[in-house]
Amino acid sequence: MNKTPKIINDPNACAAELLDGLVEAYDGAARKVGKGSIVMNDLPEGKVALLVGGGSGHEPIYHGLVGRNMADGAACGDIFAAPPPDIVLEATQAVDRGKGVLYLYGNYAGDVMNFDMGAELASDEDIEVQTVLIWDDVASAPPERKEDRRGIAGLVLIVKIAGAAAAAVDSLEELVRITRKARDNTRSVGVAVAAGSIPATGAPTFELEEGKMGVGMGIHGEKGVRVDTICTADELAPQLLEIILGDDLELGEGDEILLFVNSLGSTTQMELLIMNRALKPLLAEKGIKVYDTVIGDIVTCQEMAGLSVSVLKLDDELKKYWNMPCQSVGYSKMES
Amino acid sequence: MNKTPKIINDPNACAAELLDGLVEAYDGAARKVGKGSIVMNDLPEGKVALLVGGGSGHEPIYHGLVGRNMADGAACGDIFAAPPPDIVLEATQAVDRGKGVLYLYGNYAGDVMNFDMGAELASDEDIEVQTVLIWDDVASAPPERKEDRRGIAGLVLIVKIAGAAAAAVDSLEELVRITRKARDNTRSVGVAVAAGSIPATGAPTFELEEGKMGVGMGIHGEKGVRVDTICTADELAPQLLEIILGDDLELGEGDEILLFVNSLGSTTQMELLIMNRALKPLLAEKGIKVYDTVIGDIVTCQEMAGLSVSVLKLDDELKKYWNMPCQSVGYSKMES
Amino acid sequence: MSKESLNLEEVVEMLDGVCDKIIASEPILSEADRNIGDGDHGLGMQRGMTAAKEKLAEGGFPSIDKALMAVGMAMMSSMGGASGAIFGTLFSNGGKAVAGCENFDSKALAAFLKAACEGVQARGKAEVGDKTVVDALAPAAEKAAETEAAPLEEALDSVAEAAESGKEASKDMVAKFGRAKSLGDGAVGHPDAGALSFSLIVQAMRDYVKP
Amino acid sequence: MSKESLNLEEVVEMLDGVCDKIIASEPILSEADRNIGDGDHGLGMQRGMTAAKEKLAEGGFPSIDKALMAVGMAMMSSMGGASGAIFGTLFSNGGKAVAGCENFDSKALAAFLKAACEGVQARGKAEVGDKTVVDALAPAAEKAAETEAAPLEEALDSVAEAAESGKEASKDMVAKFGRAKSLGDGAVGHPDAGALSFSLIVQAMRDYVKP
Ligand SMILES: Nc1ncnc2c1ncn2[C@@H]1O[C@H](COP(=O)(O)OP(=O)(O)O)[C@@H](O)[C@H]1O
Ligand SMILES: Nc1ncnc2c1ncn2[C@@H]1O[C@H](COP(=O)(O)OP(=O)(O)O)[C@@H](O)[C@H]1O
Ligand SMILES: [Mg+2]
Ligand SMILES: [Mg+2]
Ligand SMILES: [Mg+2]
Ligand SMILES: [Mg+2]
Repeated sequence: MNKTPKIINDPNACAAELLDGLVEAYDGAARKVGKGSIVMNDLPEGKVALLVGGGSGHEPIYHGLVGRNMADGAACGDIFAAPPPDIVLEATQAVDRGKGVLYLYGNYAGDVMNFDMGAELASDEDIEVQTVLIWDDVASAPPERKEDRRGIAGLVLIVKIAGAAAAAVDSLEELVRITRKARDNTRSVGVAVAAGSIPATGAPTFELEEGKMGVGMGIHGEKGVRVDTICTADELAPQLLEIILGDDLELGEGDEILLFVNSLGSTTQMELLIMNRALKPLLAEKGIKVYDTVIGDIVTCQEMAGLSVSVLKLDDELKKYWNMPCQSVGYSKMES
Repeated sequence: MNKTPKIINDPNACAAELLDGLVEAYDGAARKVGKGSIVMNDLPEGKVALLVGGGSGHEPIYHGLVGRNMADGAACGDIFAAPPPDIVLEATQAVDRGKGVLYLYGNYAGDVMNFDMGAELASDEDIEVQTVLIWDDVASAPPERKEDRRGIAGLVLIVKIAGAAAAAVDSLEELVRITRKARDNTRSVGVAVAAGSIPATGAPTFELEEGKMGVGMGIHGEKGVRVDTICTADELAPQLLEIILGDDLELGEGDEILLFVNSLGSTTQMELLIMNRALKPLLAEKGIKVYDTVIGDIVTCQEMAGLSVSVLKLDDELKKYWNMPCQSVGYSKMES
Repeated sequence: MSKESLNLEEVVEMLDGVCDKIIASEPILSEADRNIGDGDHGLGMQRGMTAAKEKLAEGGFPSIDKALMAVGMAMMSSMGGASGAIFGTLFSNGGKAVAGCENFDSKALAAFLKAACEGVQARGKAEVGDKTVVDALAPAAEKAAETEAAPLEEALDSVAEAAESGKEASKDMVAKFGRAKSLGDGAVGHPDAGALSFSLIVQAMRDYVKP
Repeated sequence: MSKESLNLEEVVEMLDGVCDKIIASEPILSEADRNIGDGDHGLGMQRGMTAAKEKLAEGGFPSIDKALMAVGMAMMSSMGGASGAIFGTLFSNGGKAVAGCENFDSKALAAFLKAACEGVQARGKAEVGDKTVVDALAPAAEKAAETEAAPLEEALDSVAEAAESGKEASKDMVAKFGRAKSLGDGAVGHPDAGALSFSLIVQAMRDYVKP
C-alpha cells in the first residue's frame, strides 16, 4: 500500500520541529523549555502542577493537551519514543510551583522507566512527584492485571478532568485522588483497519492484511482481542461496547458517562459520526445516559486508520471538573 | 493507490447516517429537522439566525459548526452535493426567530442555486433572508473576480465570528455587515498531495500523479495555481504565504491576524505543526502579528491529503467576536 | 411502438425508461464528472432518478405536465448539488409548458424543451459554450422547434442527435460554471457531465418511441 | 590488533566502532521491532549511538569507566523510549563497575556486563525468558564471568556467541515487557529487537579486538 505523502522537512527532525510549531500555536501562552518540553506561561505560584507526556507522532496528544485548565506542561519524546529522563526533569522543574507535580501518562514500558527516572531526578531537587498511569485499554489485559493495560484515547477525558482539577484543588494529594478516580472510571477499546507510517522511514508501523480489522488493537499495532474481516459500523458498535461493558466498571441504568469516539488518524469524522449513531441506542437500551459526547481525532498514530471508543463514568465531582472550560490545541471546551 | 478502508454501513446512506450521528453528538442541544437539517434547540425568540450548509463528506464542516455562539442550524446535502431547496427551507423555518436569517456558505454553483431557491421559498413564507457567500480561496480566481472564487477553510474563522455576532447583535443587517467584513478580511490557499475517495464508490475524487502536489487546488481537486513536485514544508510555506499576501488584502507591519492551518483529511497534525513552525517567522518578518492560531482538520474531503492556510485580518470588532467562547462538534473555544 | 404521439400512460412509461437508463449509467456519468468535477454526478442523477421512478410508480397524475413536473420535483428535492437544481428545473419548467396537452407529440416536445432550456438558463446563467448541460439542451430545443411538424419518432431522432453533438462539442469548451470552471483548460477534451446526462435522457425517450 | 587488554584510547576507539555498527544496522533493528513492536528501535538506537559517537569524539575522558558512562548518558538522554532507559542504564551501570580499571581486559569485561545486567534488570524488572535485551545480556554476562581469566579476544568471542544464542533463543519466547508484550503469541518466531541490538554491540566489540 502506498503511504500518504507527507509535507515535512528533515524526516529525522519531525519531533523537534513539530514541538516548535506547537509552541508557536500557543501564541505566547506557552513556551519551549529545555530540550523537549512545552510549558504554560504565567502558572501561578502555589498551583498544583499537572505534567503529561509521551512519544511524539500521536498529535495532538500529549503535548497538545497543554493549556488553560488543562496540563501545565508536557515532556515530549522523539517519534513514538518516551521522553528521556532529563526532559522529564526539565519539564518538572518548569511546572513546579512549590505544591508538587502529578505525572499523568500512558502505561508503556518506555514511558514508565523514563518518567520514573525523571521523578528520581526531581526528588533529588526536592520536588514532590506523584504518578497516575493511564491504562484504559480493556483489550490489552484482563481486569485483574490493570497495570499491564495500555493507555489509549481515554487519556483525553482524564487529562481534561485532571487539568480542571489541577486549576482548582490546593494539594497534590487531592489532585491524585480525583485523577485516579477519573482514570479508574475510564475504559476504551480501539479497532485498527490500516497502519500509519513512521515519518523517518515511511515504513508502516505494523502489518495488517487488507480488508482485515484488528479489534482491540493498540495504536502502535499492539495485539488486540482478535483480527476479523472489516464489518459495518452497525455490526462493530455492539462488539466494541460489549468489550467495554464486559469489563469490571459497573455501568447500567441511570449512570452518566462521557463518550469519546476517536479517529486514529485518517479515519474520517463521517465515520466517527456513523459510529456514534450506532452506539447511542445501544447505550440508551442499557439506561446509560451520555452526558457529553466528544468526536475527534485527538489520539492518533500518524495516518493510521481505525477508531476507538472511550467511556468515562461520571459522578458529581467529575462532572464539575468536566464542565469547566478549557483551551488547548488538542481539546477545547466552552463552559457547560 | 489503495484507499483507506472505511467503517461505514450502506455506502449510499453515509450522509443521512452521519447527520443522525451528528445530532446524537449534541446530546440534546440540537435536533434533526425535516429531511436533512440540524438545528440548535432553545434558540431564543428575537435572535438573529445564522444558517450554514453545504454538501456532506467534508466533516466536521458545515453541519458540525452548529453550536453555542456558532451557527444556529445547517442545511445538509448528500455527499459532496449542495442541499436541495426544500431542506434549505426547512432549516430556515426552524432557525428563524422573527429577526431574519443569514445564509453563510461556500461559493459553489450548486450551493448558490439551491440556497437561492430555498431563499425564494422562505420569502414566500415571509422570512427575511440575506446571503453572504464565502470566497476565500485566492487561488481560484483573480481578485477582480471574487464572485468566482471558491469557499474553503477560511469559512471556519468566518462562521465562528458570525456565530458570535449572531448571538450578540439585534438586526440581520448588523450581522450581514460584520459577517461581510470577516469574509472580506479572509484569504486562504490550499495544497493537495492525494485525493480522498467517494464513499459510495470508493473512487478517488480526482487524479494527482504520485509525488506531485497541486498548489492552490480546491478540496474537490479543482484547479489551482500549478502542479509541482512535493517539496518540504519550509519550501512550501513561503509559496503559500506569497499567494495569500500577493492578493488584494492589505497586510503588513502591525496588522493582527487569525492563522488557521487546516488538514484536508489524512495529513497529520504533526505536519500542520511543522507548517505552522515554518509560517510564523515569515509573518513576523513582515511585522504581521498572529493573535490566535487554529490547528486542525476542520475542512476536509474524506481522507484527502494536503493542507490549507487561512488568514483573517482582525480589527477590534472582529476580535471581540473572536474572543467569545463557542461550542460545537467542529470547533470550540474557551473565552479569550 | 413507433408512435405519432404519446398518451399520459405512455409518457409515464417513457419517463420510467429514462430513469432506468440514467440509473444504469451511474458509472459513466460519475466518471465524466471525475474528469472535470468532483466525480459525483452519476450518484446524484441516480439518486434523483430513483426518487423520480418511485414518484412515477405511485402514479395518479391528472395530466402529462404533472407527470413531467413530478419528475422535476423528485429530482430537485432528492439530489441537491448543481445538477439537482438544474435537472429539477429542466423537468419542472419544461413540464409546466405542456400544461393542457392531452398528448405528448412533437409540438409538446418542442414546448417542453424550449421552456426547459429557458428555465435552466434563468437558474444557472449559463450560455451555450460555457460547458454545461445547456450545450446539449439548447441545440436540442432548437432542433425540436424545427421538427415540430414531424412525427414524434422523427423529431426525437433529430433531437437526440442534436443533444449528442452538443455534448460532443462541449469537449472542446472551457468551463465557466460549476466545479469544472476552476479547471480552466484542464477540462478541455472531456465532455460536460450534465450534457452527457441530458443526451442520455433524450436518447432514452427516443428509444421508447422507436425501440 | 588482537589484544589482551585495551587502554583508554582503544576503548574509545572500540566504542566508536560499536556506534558505527549500530548506526549502520538501523534498518534491520527497525525491522525487528516492526515485527513485534512499533518499528522504531533502529531509529532510537541510531539516535543514541550518534549522540554517543559525538560524545566520544569530544574526548577528554579521564578513565575508561567515564568513557563507558558517557556512552550510557548520551544514549539515555538522546533516545527516550524503552531502549533509551535500558541501553542507557546498561552502559552507565556497566561503566560505573569498571571504575579504577586502567585497562579493559576480560576481568573488566565481566565486571562491566555483570553490573550492566543488574542495572537493566533493576530498571526494567525483566527476567531471562521475558523476551527482552536481558535474554542476550544475562547469558553474555555469565559467559564473561566464566572466561574472566581468558585473553580478551577469546572472552569476547565466547561472549558474543552467548549473546547471539540468547538473541536466537528469544525468538521462541512470549514477551512480558515493552510493546511486544501485548502481542502474546504473535511475537513468537521473531527475536527481540533489543536483544539483537545487544548482540550486535558485543559483536562489534569482538570485531575491534579481533578484526
Ligand atoms: N450554472 C450552471 N448552469 C447549467 N448547468 C450547470 C451549472 N452548473 C453546473 N451545471 C451542470 O451540473 C453538472 C454537475 O452536476 P453534479 O456533479 O451533479 O453537481 P456538483 O457540481 O454540485 O457536484 C455539470 O456537468 C453541468 O452540466
Ligand atoms: N522492561 C524491559 N526490560 C528490558 N528490556 C526492555 C524492557 N522493555 C523494553 N525493553 C527492550 O526495549 C526494546 C524496544 O526498544 P524500542 O523499540 O527502542 O522502544 P519502544 O518500545 O519504546 O518503542 C525491546 O525489544 C526490549 O529489548
Ligand atoms: Mg517506540
Ligand atoms: Mg458534488
Ligand atoms: Mg459533481
Ligand atoms: Mg519500538
